[in-house]
Amino acid sequence: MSEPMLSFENVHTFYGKIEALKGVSLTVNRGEIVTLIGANGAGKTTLLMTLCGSPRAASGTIRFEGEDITQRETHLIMQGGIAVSPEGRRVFPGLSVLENLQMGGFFSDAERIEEDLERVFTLFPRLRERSAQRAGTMSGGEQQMLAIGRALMSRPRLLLLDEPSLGLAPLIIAQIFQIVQEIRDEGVTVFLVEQNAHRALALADRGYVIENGRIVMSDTGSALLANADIRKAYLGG
Amino acid sequence: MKSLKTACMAALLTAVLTLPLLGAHLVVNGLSTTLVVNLWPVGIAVLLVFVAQLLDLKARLGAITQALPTVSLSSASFSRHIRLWLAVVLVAALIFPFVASRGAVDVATYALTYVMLGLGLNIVVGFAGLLDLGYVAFYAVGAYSYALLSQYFGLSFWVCLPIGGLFAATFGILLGFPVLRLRGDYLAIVTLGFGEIIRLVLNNWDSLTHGPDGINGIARPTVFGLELNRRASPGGTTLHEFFGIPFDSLYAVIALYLIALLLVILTLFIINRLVRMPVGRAWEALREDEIACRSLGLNPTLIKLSAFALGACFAGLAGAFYASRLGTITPESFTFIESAVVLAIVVLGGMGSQIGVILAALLLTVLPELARSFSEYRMLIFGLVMVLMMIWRPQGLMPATRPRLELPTAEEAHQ
Amino acid sequence: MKSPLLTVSGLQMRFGGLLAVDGIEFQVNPGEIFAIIGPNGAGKTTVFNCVSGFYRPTAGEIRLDARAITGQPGHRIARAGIVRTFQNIRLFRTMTAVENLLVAQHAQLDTNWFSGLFMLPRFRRAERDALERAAYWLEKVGLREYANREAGNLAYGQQRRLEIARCMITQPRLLLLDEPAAGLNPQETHELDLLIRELRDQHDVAVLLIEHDMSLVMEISDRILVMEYGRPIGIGTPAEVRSNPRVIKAYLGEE
Amino acid sequence: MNDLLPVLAQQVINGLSLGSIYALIAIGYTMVYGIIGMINFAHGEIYMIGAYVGVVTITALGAASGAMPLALVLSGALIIAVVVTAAYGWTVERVAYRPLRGSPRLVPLISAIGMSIFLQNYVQLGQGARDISVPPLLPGNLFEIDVEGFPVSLSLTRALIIFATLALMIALTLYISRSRMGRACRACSQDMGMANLLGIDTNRVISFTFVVGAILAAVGGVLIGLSIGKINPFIGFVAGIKAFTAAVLGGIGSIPGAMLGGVLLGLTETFASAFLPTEYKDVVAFGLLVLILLFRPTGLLGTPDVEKV
Amino acid sequence: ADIRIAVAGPVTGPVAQYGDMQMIGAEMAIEQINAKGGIKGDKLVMVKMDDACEPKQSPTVANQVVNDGIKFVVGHLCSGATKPAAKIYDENDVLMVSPAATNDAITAEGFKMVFRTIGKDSQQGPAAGKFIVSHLKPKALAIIHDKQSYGQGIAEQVRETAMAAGVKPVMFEGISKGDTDFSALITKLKTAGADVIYYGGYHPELGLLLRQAKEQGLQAKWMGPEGVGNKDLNAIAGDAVEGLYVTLPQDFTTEPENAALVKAFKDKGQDPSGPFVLTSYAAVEVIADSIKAVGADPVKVADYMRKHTFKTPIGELGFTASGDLKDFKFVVYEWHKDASKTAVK
Ligand SMILES: Nc1ncnc2c1ncn2[C@@H]1O[C@H](COP(=O)(O)OP(=O)(O)OP(=O)(O)O)[C@@H](O)[C@H]1O
Ligand SMILES: Nc1ncnc2c1ncn2[C@@H]1O[C@H](COP(=O)(O)OP(=O)(O)OP(=O)(O)O)[C@@H](O)[C@H]1O
Ligand SMILES: CC(C)C[C@H](N)C(=O)O
Ligand SMILES: [Mg+2]
Ligand SMILES: [Mg+2]
Repeated sequence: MSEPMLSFENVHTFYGKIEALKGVSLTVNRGEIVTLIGANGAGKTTLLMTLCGSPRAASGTIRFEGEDITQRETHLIMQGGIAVSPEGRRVFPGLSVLENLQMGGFFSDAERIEEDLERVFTLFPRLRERSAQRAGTMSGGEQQMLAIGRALMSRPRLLLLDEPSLGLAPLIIAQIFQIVQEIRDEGVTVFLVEQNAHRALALADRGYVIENGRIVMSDTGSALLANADIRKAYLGG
Repeated sequence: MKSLKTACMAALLTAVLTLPLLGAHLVVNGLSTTLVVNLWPVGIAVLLVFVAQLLDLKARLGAITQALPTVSLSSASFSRHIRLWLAVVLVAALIFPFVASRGAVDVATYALTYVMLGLGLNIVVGFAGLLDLGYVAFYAVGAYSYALLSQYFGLSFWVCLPIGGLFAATFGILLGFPVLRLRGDYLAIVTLGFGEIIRLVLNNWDSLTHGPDGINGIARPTVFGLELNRRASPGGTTLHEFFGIPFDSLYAVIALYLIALLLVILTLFIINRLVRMPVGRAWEALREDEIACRSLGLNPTLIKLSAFALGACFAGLAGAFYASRLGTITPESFTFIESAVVLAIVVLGGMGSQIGVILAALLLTVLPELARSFSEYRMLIFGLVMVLMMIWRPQGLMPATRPRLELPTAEEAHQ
Repeated sequence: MKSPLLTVSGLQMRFGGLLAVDGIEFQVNPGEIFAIIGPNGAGKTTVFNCVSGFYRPTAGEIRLDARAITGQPGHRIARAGIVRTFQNIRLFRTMTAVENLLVAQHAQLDTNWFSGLFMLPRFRRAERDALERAAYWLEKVGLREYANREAGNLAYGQQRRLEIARCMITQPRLLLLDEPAAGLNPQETHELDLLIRELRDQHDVAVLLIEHDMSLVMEISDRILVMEYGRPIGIGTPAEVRSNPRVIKAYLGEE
Repeated sequence: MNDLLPVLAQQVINGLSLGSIYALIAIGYTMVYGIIGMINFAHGEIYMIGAYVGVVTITALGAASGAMPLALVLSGALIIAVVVTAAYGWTVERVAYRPLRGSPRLVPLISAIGMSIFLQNYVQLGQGARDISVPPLLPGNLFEIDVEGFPVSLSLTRALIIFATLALMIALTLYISRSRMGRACRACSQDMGMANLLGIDTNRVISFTFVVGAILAAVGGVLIGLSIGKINPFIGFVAGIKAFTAAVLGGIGSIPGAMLGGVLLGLTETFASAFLPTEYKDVVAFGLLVLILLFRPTGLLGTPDVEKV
Repeated sequence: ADIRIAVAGPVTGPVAQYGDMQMIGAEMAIEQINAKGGIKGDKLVMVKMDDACEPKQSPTVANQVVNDGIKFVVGHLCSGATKPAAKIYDENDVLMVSPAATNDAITAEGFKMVFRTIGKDSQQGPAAGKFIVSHLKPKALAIIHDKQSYGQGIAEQVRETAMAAGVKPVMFEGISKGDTDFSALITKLKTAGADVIYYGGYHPELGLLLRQAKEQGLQAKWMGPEGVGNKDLNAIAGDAVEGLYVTLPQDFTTEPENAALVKAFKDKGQDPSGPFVLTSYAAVEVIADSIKAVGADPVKVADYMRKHTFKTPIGELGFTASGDLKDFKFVVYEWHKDASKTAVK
């Protein structure tokens, strides 16, 4: 439970001249659920995507399973056992739901794809119902389910979720958090960016708070949840 | 030693690329075609690439250009003195034809035509974001309407100029109406197709347009009613007769330059006002997000159409001027490559930026003229420059800064 | 009771074999905040798209006051007084906040080219008024100091508010908000709540709202329509809806 | 009425062979567009280069041995043309487009136009601006049937064009639908960044696309050299515009669409020449394009792009 | 001072071969004149200009000539390109002598400064037309042209002559310059049963027509004007050219008094037999002789040219008021697959 799987050391990231990450350091241990919370524009998505290599960190080191991946090309990083459900969902709009999921398992063989499909369809029955529909015409929430399902298809060791609850109905949100827990129980490490800080912190082993491109606090999920400042700033009092 | 390996690979690739095309020269020799092998150019190319790769020249050059101070014309001090600058440029432009050589004035007139075209297309592509690859069609419409009206009805340039613009605008509307609902690149190809259709019709409708030979002997503009020709037309007076000076065709060249300048100034004035008007904002908004526009009650078709027609109108004016300047037009003057060059002007200038467009137009027309003495390499360099410029400045020479209506911030407002 | 502002009756929208919306009926009264909720894919956004003219419904009728607007193009409907926000924010990202608001006033402005080209007084006056209105609305949504910033560079919550201001400046009678609280944190959601109420109270606009954030919906709405699989499964006040077993089962889940 | 049949048959043959070349080139446009959303204006020049390399090799092989069997010369020319042209396709992307990844949409377009002008003049520099003639190497007909006094014939070169196109098309369609690379192409064409996030090497996919497009264009170029017998540095331009039109007609982004569009365009041109004054054939062809787009805004086989709001 | 002569013609483009002919002819004349001491000590200098045979480019070239202050032009070649250029030269007092442009309209506008050292299509066309009617005796005559002033102009001349003789063409149709696939047109010709086909235009298109006609087994006799009689035709069409008829200026290279000149060309490895080599030579000679007589003022030169006759390799030349030759002969040749030609009686 304490072997670091992922670590950021003093990472800086820029968009042109805008410095979006100003020296971020954090670690995620194998088998943990770690959540990152912060206000709009704080740099949560940037942090997540910097890990994926797009945008690339300007300085600092990112290690995954002991290897320095800071300068590694995106596709190589992702082939190393990481999957992401990105901000804005980014389903392939012209492909069917089924094809989207198959793309998630791009490097799997046919048999494994079948198995994984079955698992995703069980998690999200709506996707099975609509497996032939073009993803671009799915409703917002349906697309969110698809994006998460697609990420699961590659059997990642580290799963990155960027605001998975965005636009989902309350029942589904509960379900998503349920799933995250299950996935962790299967041994997958989860790094979760959430606006829905309540739920995220309740679920997470540990949490980081990002403000203006800097990590300003980190603690166990429950401790953060109890913290008065946090409650005030992110949990609506 | 990674760089040595890549350099070797690059050199090998260069050899493969150049060997059959530069190293072996096909010669049609009477009845048979033979090969003349000449490995020099291949060797040179391979060597150049090898060295460049080994020294990582690209990165070094990149570093150098990075280090160069970038002259930012859009800087605050510049915009503050913009009126002064404009006056200086204008005066210079007015003096120019009287001090420069005849050839230079000719080239400048030619360049001004492209400035007009660039400014016109800039409305369509730069402001409204509609990719028009058949812009030259409107140029052709303007040119042919003047040529035909003057030929068949003897109408004068000054009458035909607005008519040419109007005709072109009408064509713009006729074309635009059905096709403007097409998205992005489909619009591009339809406009390209339309441009080709216009050219082909001009080429084939011999009885009206004289086919591929085009129309010759198109009348020059008159200056306050005076003709610029050597011999007066029936009932007309020529400039030199009027002033009792000997004929010199230089007068015509200067007059044409001044007319072109006038047209460019007019164009600039109109466009500058338009972008500050609601319609100018609507163009930009439409370029950004058509769906949002609709949701706010803007009628996209109408707004697009206005941009399209206006752009076409300026092309028409430029066309009429072009016809009268050269005295000859042929359908071949209106091929796709013209559209491409004008588009390149717009993009190179920095989409939506007018000073940029003017600079780019001057660059892309004057440079090739200056390079006429390297005629073999002229277009080669032209193409290369286009590619390099895009890589060097993807945002254009002067990225667009549409005049923004500013709202004074709270503190300023209270002062 | 006043006559309803918006009347939707028998609304149906079919995509190929899929009935995305079927048999939806509701009315929005002047000054009312009316919410549509339901599971993902229930057809809420589709209803919006039909009302705002982005889709042509396959059956049913939509009336504004007594006038049928079914199937009219979006820009007409907007001019008639129904404007909307989008589930994914659609601002003019490279334009400044204030320009976003100016574009939105297009329909009210002097668009005569002649007066614009020669800067006639009429034109200047119209422009000045437009700027003033823009300033007013920026103030209202708390963005006065961001007036000259590019909209795309604003924070998410600010963008949401700007989008609402952009709608309001067209002086709509009915405002359609599609998941305005998505991506906002609880604090921001609370501010949004106050803003919507204020619009309703001071600016004489009725609001039709889609939202998954139940704390917001339950607090703010006068009435709620619940949809599932394109069909209505309940309509009523928040209290009624909250206790409706079908709604709990399909959407809310047991607390 | 009886006379019409053989004439029609002959014209269909004419149209098919013309359209096949369009189709071969159109694939390159369609694939590149499908993946990076860019009109690769230099693609016509790639085809022209294919034709030149083909002719150069044919001449070289013919000149070197004098008596090399024709089949060997032709296949040699085809292979070398394909290799060199593919290298061009790859290099052009690498040099002129890759640095522009992520720039506004029109920027690579201008770069492509610049590249097209450059390549045209580069070949002109190496090979001269004049027509190069290729003697009829494959004279003779696959068949010539006399239908009531009217000879209907299919020449060997045209037959080669039609069959080669068909074969390549089938092979490519199968490859794209079956292979992993094909799937990667589909993902990239939808959302390049996301494909990258799924672990797909998008740069390789893009290079692959350019190489495949160039290969097909090279085959087209060599075959055109054989059948028409006259090439110059400018042939790429017209052919490129036509092929691009074909690609759009069929629905840009769709490979079967490119095939359909090419053949349709070829047939249209041929029949327009046959029943109208020849000079109007291009007007009819472009007219058809405009018409089809008006009724099917995304081409014949293009999937209508819905944007869900 | 040196006297600059612009030699303007297609240096690039599909018919650049004609430009070559012009260039070697003019160059030879200039070299020989300079070798003999120039014109009263002044050397002639040749300035090559390229119009690619396009009416679009020639006005630019003409303007450049004017801008550069050059006063004498040998060229342009293609009628379409020559027409607009002629007007510019005339307006600016530049003397132009075309060694090749045959279209009648070029000299029809009453220009003062425009001349040519070749015949007109109103001589060539009827010659071809008569030959077709009397020798080829077509059952179905088809006339194709490239729609340019030269091609269409001469095609119309042929049509008129044929019609006057009672032969009505079954087809009269234009093609687009630069097209490559004519198979549909060939099928159409086959359908029309054409047995004699006249093509008005330049050789690249005719080459393809011949080649594709053979491919489709079209049996017909072909004929064309001097713009097709060129070795390059053989390179494109191969054997299919055998038996083509062409009208060409009379071949003066076989005249005994030209033997020395022909040898001079051969010594440089050049072929003087192209139809426009000696006409270009003559054009330079005429200009030089006139300058010798009246000085380098182009207006005076033009005047002088109208009033005198000149001895040139293509015979004794005299100009009419319009600038045309008083006398010029086109001859019908049969073209062979080895690019040789034989005169037809
Ligand atoms: N592509 C981009 N170009 C320029 N600036 C960007 C870009 N993407 C993000 N930014 C800026 O970087 C900062 C961090 O953005 P980021 O998207 O990481 O925030 P976030 O915490 O994910 O916010 P949200 O909760 O809204 O998703 C913001 O100020 C944003 O404006
Ligand atoms: N253009 C379309 N083509 C096909 N199906 C569509 C289209 N638009 C919507 N749908 C389907 O219609 C159903 C309703 O979609 P809609 O977007 O209205 O849902 P929603 O209620 O807004 O869901 P969410 O809360 O997730 O946004 C969904 O199942 C969706 O897949
Ligand atoms: C060079 C030529 C073939 C010229 C031709 N006689 C013409 O008038 O165009
Ligand atoms: Mg984010
Ligand atoms: Mg929705």
